[in-house]
Amino acid sequence: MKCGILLFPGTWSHQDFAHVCQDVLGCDWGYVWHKETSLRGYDCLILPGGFAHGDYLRCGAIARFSPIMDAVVRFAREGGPVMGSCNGFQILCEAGLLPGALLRNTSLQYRCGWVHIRTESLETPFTRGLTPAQVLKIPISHGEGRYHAAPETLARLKANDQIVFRYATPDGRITEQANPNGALENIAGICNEARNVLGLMPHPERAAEAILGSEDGLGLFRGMLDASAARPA
Amino acid sequence: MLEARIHVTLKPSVLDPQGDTVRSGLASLGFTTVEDCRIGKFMVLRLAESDPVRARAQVDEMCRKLLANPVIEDYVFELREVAG
Amino acid sequence: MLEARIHVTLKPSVLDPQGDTVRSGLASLGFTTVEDCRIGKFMVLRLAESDPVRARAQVDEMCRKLLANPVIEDYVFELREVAG
Amino acid sequence: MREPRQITPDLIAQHGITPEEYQRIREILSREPNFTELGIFSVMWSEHCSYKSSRVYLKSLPTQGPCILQGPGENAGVVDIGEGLAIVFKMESHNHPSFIEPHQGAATGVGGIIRDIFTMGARPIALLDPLRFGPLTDVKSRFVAAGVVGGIAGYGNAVGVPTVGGELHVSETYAGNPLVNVLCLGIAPKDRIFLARAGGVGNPVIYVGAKTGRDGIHGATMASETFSEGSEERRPTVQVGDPFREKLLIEACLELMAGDAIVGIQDMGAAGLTCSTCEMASRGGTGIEIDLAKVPLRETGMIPYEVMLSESQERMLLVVHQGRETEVMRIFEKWDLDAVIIGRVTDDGLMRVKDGERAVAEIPARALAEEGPVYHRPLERPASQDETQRLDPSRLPVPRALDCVLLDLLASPNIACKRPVWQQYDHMLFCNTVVPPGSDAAVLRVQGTRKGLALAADGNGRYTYLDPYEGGKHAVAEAARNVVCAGAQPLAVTNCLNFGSPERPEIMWQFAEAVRGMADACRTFETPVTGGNVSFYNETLGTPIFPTPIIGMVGLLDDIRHATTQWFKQAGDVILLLGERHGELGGSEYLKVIHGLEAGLPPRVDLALERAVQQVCLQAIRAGLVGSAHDVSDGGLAVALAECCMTGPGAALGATVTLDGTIRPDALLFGEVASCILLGVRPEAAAEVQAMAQAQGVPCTVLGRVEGADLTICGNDFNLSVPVTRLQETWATGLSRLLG
Ligand SMILES: Nc1ncnc2c1ncn2[C@@H]1O[C@H](COP(=O)(O)OP(=O)(O)O)[C@@H](O)[C@H]1O
Ligand SMILES: [Mg+2]
Repeated sequence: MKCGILLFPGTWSHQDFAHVCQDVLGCDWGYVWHKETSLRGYDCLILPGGFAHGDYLRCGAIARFSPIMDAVVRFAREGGPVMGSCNGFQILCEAGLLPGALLRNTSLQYRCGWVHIRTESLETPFTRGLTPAQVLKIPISHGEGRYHAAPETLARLKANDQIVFRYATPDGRITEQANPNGALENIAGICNEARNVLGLMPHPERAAEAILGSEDGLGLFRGMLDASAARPA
Repeated sequence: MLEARIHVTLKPSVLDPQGDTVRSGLASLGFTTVEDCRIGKFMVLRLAESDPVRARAQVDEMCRKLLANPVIEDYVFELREVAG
Repeated sequence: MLEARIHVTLKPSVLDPQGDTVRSGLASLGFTTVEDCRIGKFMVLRLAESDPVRARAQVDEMCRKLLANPVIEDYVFELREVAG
Repeated sequence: MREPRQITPDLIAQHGITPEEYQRIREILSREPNFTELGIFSVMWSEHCSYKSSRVYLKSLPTQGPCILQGPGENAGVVDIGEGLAIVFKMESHNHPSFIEPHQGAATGVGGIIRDIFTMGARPIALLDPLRFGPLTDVKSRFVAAGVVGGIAGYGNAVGVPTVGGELHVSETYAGNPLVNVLCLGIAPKDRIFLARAGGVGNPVIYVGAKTGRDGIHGATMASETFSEGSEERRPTVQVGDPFREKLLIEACLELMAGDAIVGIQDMGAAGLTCSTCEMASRGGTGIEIDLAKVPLRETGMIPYEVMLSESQERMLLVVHQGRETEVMRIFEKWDLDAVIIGRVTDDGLMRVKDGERAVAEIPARALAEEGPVYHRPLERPASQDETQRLDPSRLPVPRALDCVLLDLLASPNIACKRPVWQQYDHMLFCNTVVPPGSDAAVLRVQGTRKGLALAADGNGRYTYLDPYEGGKHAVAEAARNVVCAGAQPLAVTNCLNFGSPERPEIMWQFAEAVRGMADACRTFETPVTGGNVSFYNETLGTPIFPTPIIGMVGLLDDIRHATTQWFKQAGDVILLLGERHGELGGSEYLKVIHGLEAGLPPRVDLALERAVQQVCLQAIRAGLVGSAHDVSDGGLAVALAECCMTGPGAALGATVTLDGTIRPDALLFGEVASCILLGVRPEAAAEVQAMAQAQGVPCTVLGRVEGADLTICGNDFNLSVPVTRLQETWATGLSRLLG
């Protein structure tokens, strides 16, 4: 079983995901350069954080046209687990694999630090191993993480239980104070209707070792790996 | 040679914190008549294309595909002739 | 009520990394006729002011003081009458 | 730009070249220089590039040590940290550009120092940003501060190098001349360090990266001039940073460096193509010939003078082995970077510049790069120095409400929580950050080993103004102390020396004294200087800034588990003070904030005691006896205690402390001292730590205990008690209220 870590020009979290795969989880992984066109041999995909193409114009806007993205769309359609974190989430939205868009933080400033997110749905391969409403301590690092969706889209997200994470207080309350970027209804992460594509602003790879302050992100990796192992070859 | 002047603006329903901040910045400088401020993008493209019909179709496609995000933005553009 | 439409652009000699990157992004999408791309800001201000002369002076001052950075940017604007 | 036909005395003077220097140029060339050559000499011999006023003093700094692989002279210093790894680090200033355009000036400063690091083959993994601004109550200073912080965030975050620490101090002295210093640290296999040397006659010279525009022409000479009323008009095109292209350069260069095609490599920083070409030739003992017609240009009509002097960002110059061109080009193509062969290495020692077939400059590279003027400028202790140092505390009333004083100090931007700044910086990328900003030093783990690195930047302009020698010592001592408090052995330093005009004897005196202090301290701590930067001419309208030497210190933890933070860990812990209290008020933040005075003598650093205090602290940490360690600095003992109580990520803890002695209360509480560290230890460990201290002859006093919800400090004739939540609220919002 092998995890593909996408690499766009300007991506920077790929090394951290590779580190977690290799040194923490001991799973097989490989980088996938954006100019490639095939994902053969990969069982799950990670779109890491960074500033693909400088995030010029809009975050993820140029990256979504990378040659590899056709293969990513196919991989997702076929049910392969795909996790986009931070810039990866933005790319998935721009590519239409996830609904909505990510806009500039209300503070107009970049924000890096620890936040808490509450698990809103266990019905995804990534969150299956978590407990209902489990609160995760996890870092964010972004300037444009304010989730936005039109009212119809939001209604659909709710109806389909596609909201996966919300920013919360450490004890799991959804408050304005706990919202670091002004995201609509504190949304920190969502999945697609088929539930195999997850996008979230926080960085699970930075919450995978006790020495760095939290291991709460590991569950997402484990869920993804389990789901990949269970897929027909 | 043609030049495309493209305006990309946030849809009215989308919050514009930058515009709000500029408005309050202006107010604190004493410009209290400003009731609203919205900030968008202004792009100028020079095209090696002389046929305005073809150019129009191209620019429209660029906007739809890349330059604007229909989930949050609207766009308009105009073409004009410029010296090569 | 008056509306000011302000264009703030980078001075021609100033590097525009964003514009350059968008140009090469467009090229890789097949839009190879785009020879140059510059990206600036487009601001729309609504003013509680009916006198165009006063409004013009005010907006010009706003641009100089806050809306444009004279070290790297130029600005132009126009006023128009809108419904209150 | 049009090329003037004749080299007139006026033109020479406009280039900041003295008649004597011009004479020297004629001797080197054995003829008159042409306009392009005049420009080339003017940038290379500017203060910024040639260190002509500072060189004689910098020589006195210790630069050797067992772990130093590369001292000053290359793009950055290199230090062996064992297990086959080396760290590469350096600090640079970008003060002048940041005043003219705060956002872009700071951004390009970050870009520049990052290039210095990866040029040497190291992956940049951390930035620190010591900053100085005017009072943030002033609109202009607020604008500058917000722009600078935004620029550092904008560039550092996008390029993907975490900013893990820094400093922010405000004072009237920086209102017209802010300081933006940036330190970058990288890591590399120790046997894969690359140098900026040309070699191998016939080898191709390759230009990589952004196209050349008219950006920052005369940036180097501008950094060697003071601000005057007219300087806003004479501005060159402001450089705009492109972190995205820089990121591509980092990845492409490091990919190329994994192989062996490169002979030498250098970034194009100040003085751009000129500097990189002649320095690479000079260091390699070769010549270089380049053809400007091949240089990728962004603007039309650029003359050779402009191309040679342009400071466009995100460009690199490489010499590679002949025959390896295709493989080199393939890597740059993969990363969508323009790379062009613009010349060859020659054996005649000349920097020869052609524009197509036409020769435009021909200068002996070594003479240009290494044999610039060296000045022994006059120096003189200012007559006013005695007056400045005079302070009669008996004329200062002791404030009645000491709790209010403490709160005022905690709200002062120099002491208040810097989170409003560092939360705008990615400080966690690379999964190394074991201690993030907010403690005495940042601690990064070194992946693949058990080791860690501690990083701190320190400098006190006020101390240095009051006593330049002590100020120089302080910067080193405090940086070392901060690194020690984090559990690390101080290893080596870099520095940025920010001063006024060297043409003033009193500034040269400040400079010489500060360097002497730094040198003495570096010798004591056995922390050699691996490189740095001198920024002179920090003046506005004839008023120089406080002399501000900043030290960037790197420390090594053999075991990352020793990483220690400054905040108390649990109720019941015993609070120990290592070192001696003096109770002097000179140069303190208290004097400034409460009495509006910047006067007196700063606390004297007893280097032997300082070293002993640090050794005890480190020994106790390594023995696993220490819960928290925090040095006493700005704001004195009371502020340091408050910081121990409230700066941690968890719930704040109270403390009860008794201070005896007859020193007046304000001096006891808020007087600043050197060589003092507060430790929080388990009760059963206290005796052992005290024994360690005694063995080293270091005073160690039990001050009190971690307990309750208030910070209570009792003296002979005072009793100060404030709820810690109140302290925390004041401290946490002190800066955000100003920065917005
Ligand atoms: N400009 C800045 N950028 C990043 N971190 C900063 C900045 N200024 C201060 N910090 C961080 O805030 C903390 C407190 O800084 P400071 O009060 O200067 O510490 P100290 O007195 O121990 O040197 C440190 O961890 C420091 O790295
Ligand atoms: Mg300290």
